[in-house]
Amino acid sequence: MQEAMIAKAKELLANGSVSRVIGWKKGEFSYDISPAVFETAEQIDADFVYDFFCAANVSKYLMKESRKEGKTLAFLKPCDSYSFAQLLKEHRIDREKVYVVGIECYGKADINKIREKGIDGVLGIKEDGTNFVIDSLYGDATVAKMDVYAERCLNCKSKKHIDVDEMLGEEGDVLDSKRFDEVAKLEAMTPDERYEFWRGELSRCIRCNACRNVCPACTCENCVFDNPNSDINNKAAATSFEENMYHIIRAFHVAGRCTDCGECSRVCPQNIPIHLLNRKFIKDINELYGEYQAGANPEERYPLVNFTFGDCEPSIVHKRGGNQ
Amino acid sequence: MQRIGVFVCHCGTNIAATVDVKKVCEVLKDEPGVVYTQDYQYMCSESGQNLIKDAIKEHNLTGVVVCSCSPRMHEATFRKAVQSVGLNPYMLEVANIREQCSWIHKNVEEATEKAVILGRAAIAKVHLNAPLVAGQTPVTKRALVIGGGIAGIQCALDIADAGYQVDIVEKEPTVGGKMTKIDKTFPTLDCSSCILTPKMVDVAQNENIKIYSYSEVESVKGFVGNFTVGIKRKARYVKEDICTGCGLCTEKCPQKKVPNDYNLGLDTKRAIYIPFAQAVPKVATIDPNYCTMMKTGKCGICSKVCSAGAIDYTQKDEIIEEQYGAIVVATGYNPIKLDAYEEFGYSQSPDVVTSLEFERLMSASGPNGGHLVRPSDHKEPKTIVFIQCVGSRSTTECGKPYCSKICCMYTCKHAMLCREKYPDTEVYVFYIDVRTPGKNYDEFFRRAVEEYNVHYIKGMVGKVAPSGDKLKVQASDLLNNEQLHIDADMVVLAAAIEADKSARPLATLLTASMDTNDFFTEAHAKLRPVESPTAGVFLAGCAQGPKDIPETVTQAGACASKVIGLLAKDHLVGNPCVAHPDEMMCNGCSTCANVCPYGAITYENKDFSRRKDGSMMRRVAQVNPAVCQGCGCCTVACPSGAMDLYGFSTKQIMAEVDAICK
Amino acid sequence: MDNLEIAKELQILSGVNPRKCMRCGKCSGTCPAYDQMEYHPHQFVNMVETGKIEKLLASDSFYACLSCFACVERCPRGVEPANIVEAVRLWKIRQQDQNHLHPEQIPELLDENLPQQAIVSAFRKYKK
Amino acid sequence: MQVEDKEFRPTIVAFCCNWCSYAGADLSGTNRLQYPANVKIIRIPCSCRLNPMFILRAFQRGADGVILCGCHPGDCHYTTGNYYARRRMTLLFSMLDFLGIEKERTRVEWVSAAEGQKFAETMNDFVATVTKLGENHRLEDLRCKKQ
Repeated sequence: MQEAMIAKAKELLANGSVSRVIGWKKGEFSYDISPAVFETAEQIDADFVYDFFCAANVSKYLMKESRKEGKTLAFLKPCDSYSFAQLLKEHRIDREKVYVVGIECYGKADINKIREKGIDGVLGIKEDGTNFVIDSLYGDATVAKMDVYAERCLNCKSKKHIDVDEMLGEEGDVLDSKRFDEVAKLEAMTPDERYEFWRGELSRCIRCNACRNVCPACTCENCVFDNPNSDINNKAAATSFEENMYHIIRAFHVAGRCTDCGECSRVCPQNIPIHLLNRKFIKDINELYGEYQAGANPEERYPLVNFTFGDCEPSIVHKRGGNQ
Repeated sequence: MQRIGVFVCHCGTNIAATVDVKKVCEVLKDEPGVVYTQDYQYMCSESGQNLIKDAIKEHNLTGVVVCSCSPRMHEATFRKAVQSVGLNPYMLEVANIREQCSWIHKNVEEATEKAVILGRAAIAKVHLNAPLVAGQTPVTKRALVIGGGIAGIQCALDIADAGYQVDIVEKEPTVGGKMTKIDKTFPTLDCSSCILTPKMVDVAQNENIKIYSYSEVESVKGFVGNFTVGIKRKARYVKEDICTGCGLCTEKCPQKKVPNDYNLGLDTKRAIYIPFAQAVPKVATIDPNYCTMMKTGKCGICSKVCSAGAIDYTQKDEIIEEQYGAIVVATGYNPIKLDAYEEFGYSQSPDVVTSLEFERLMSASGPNGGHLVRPSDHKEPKTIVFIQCVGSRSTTECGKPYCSKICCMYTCKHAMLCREKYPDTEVYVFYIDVRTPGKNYDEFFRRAVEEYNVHYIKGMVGKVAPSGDKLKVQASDLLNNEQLHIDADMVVLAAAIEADKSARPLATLLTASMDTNDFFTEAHAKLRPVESPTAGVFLAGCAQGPKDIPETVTQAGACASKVIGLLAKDHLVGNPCVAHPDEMMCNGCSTCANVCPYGAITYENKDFSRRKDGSMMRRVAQVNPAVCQGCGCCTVACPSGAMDLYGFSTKQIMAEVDAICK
Repeated sequence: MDNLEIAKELQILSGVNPRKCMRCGKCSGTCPAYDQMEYHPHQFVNMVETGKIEKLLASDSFYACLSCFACVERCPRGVEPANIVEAVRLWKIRQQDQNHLHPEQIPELLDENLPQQAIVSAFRKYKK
Repeated sequence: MQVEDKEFRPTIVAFCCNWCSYAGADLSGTNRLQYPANVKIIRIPCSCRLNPMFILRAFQRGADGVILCGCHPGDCHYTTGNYYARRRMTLLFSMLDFLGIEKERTRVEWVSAAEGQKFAETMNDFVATVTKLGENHRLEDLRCKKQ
């Protein structure tokens, strides 16, 4: 797959239809992949990489890239394309300035899970049927894909691409995934248990803002938490309240726009399951206002800027809330 | 730093009784920014306002807080006062320490503490007030009257008199409303059509008035002074401008079995009909549900007979967009459905009728040419029983909790006319209370009892059971404490009246508020009875509550004067509390445009060449202050807080929350 | 217990607020047992409201009530005169401190010519 | 300077929409319908003006209950304001409940300008509910605690 992408990139760069290519390159370690912009074939040959660690969602970078002159080539996985479509709906990306090539995706590995398996010093990862062969400093180790897949790939919601110019590999379709089970499990707890759970999780938050900076839905020019006269601006959370408030407000701002791409939990250095908060909103929206997948349909209004006369009353939460 | 003056009102004893105003003044004196505090008996009085004006000049105050009654009551008064001495009217805040504090708490210490907190919140808000200047919007000098009854007609005539153009939208084929169905009117017993038809003719001939009959309001957009109204002209299948109203088609139409709603279904009419002789506009209308040509396409006699060639089966509903500056709601009333009252046997016997049906039976243009007969066997009734308050003054769900106001008078009229035309019939009226409060009303009632010997019996009828050709009426006579059994030939029910069914959807279109009985709510029950809280919408007649013809005409006149007052202005002072985007922070994501109910937000690509990473053009929101009504929906939809609202900015509300919870 | 306290007690027992009555007399108008009663339904409501209790307890007019509930059905103000009659009857029985009739005792007390209406009425009462 | 005598008196912030529920509150005042003094009303142009930030700010500053009153859906002076508010509040309350915060601390009530009685009843009922719940510890900010 990587070779096909490199060939495609060089071809489009050569015939001048794109001025730059956005892809991934290796960081310090082989599992540390970060998005990168390549302008020449040499750069692509040198650094371009696509393997089972390339989980990063590049659609947010396109906001900046699409403002430069000339077109930008982007390789989008299915979940990336939903974020791309949502950004298009919010007029954040100029569609003509981007040439999108959809790439099929069979799930990405989660380095934390690999480490939990006791494999260290990872150098590379290759696919072997239903297993991964990981070569590390201490020799090769094979491990079942299902054990090290990232959580969002285990519950992959769709293999379908939205609004792509070209496809590499065939197009998949929407899958019904069990991504809300975790949320349902939490909902079944009593409020006290839930409070303890979330206090435990959110108290570890160091407000590095990685989740906000990576999130394709969090694209404000000047975020409300950085804006001094927004009255809720703060850097490090001084009290438990500010920890809760940051996550509630961030989740509320992306409610109805979050495509559940899972990037926030992937980048969180403290491994806080932030995606559960977004999924809680998505689950509520699906249950109360009808199935909705952000980015799926470019014309449809997202739930928080839409309404029907028959919407339920807020008191439904009092009746329906987790058991006492 | 602001120089703020705090003025605490006693409101006589309304506030001073449970709030220690002196203490409030004292405590608020050392709030940051407060340089002057004063309490006074009646802050809203002339001398009270002068106190404020002098204090502003003397201490050159930049902000004023008045702790008094509800801002809905005197905010405008105080704003005018401070404006007269040069202080921007929006640098004033009112703390509601009467309706929301002194009147609802008994414990003085608690109420005083709360008054201080509310005062502190207002001070916190004033600190962040900005001097605002209201924009201006042009006024379309045309009025729309919805409903062509006596209320709509009178209002339209008065407005047209002042030289303004008026359109009347009436959902029936003719204007006139319920009055066309009434025979005589109380208390003077002059004939209803004699006083109504001349007015209908005036409306038709007045060049300032345009009548859209057989039409309904489809959509309303815009705001006071600039309404855009979509009027749906229902297909009449007759060309209005060509039809001369000769009525030939209505005689030749083979379909005879159409229930005649002009006579409330007591007799029948043809599929093509003119409601009654004096109809305005005098134009035929085809009822598509009964016309065989419409249903099966196999008739067409009326088009053959029509010499003017006015029949057009292919006519479709059409929607016309019109501009108006003011809208008058005159949708009128209807008697309630009586099927739920099985104790009166309304659905068991045709001889149990409602008062409006009785009016048709008595009327010369009625089903029987004015000769009162029983609908069942067309015999003259010898004993008639009138039952008052059927459905009125009832807290059950099929009844109405209010008194319908006009039934006592029209029942008295019916009884009197009955006794006068048919002296040998016995007339009984069962009542709870006879309510005849108008001018010459009680004299009219006493004449019915004394001269025409109508038997008024205090007590309700318990049961009406049809047996044989008689109606067995069982009632209690409270004054003699006995139970009466009367065999009546006819029973007339004074049914409660309710708002017309078209009122509720219209209220949603106009965003006018309604009470639980579907009557339009007036802006103020005593001081602004003919205006709706929604600016530019006025109320006339039974749309606002049950009332009789004199009161309806009075309200219609009042409505007309309010409309003329509005249309006389060339432009209206807008609402300065509108939304405004901060272009540096705007993402251009159009979330706000999605939620704006008035479409006040548009987008532009603006050049931000100062941006460091070289991007020149950015898409930013623009708010049109003339269209924006200041609801604030966009400020919450905007994630980055770029959109803010003058008068209720995010910082101000945050400051109020802080002051309250401190 | 003076009259007003009994009246208050009766109101609690019957769950009826007699002040809701607007004295229209419809309950008396529709009452089939009107003639057998010395005090009529609209009077019960008023007497309980104003506390004329001994006159009510003295007369046996409220035993004439067939509990057909027509007055409850047709009262425009939702006052339930029949429930007041019930309350007065229960109050009277409790005055004579007779214990209540248990459902098991009913079968042997029945005799054929007892009208069906009375049996149904008894069951309506004991459901209280 | 909330005087803290022995039994707990909650602080309640009520956001009332200017056209309906503020008028309803005034009407309950005109009818002298009593409700506890610890309810303080903030006037906002429409229920759709209520930003979740304001609710969290109130809890942070020490409020124990926040209630939003607006026009009945369909009666909103701005036509659609309360429909958006209804969705926002439903989702926000569900999230607060998800985080384990007592769901009786927040509430929405539609009160028209003619429903003074309903306004007073709602306030009495809400204060009773919040008093039963006790002080707000789950969303409190220790720095703003009253000593």
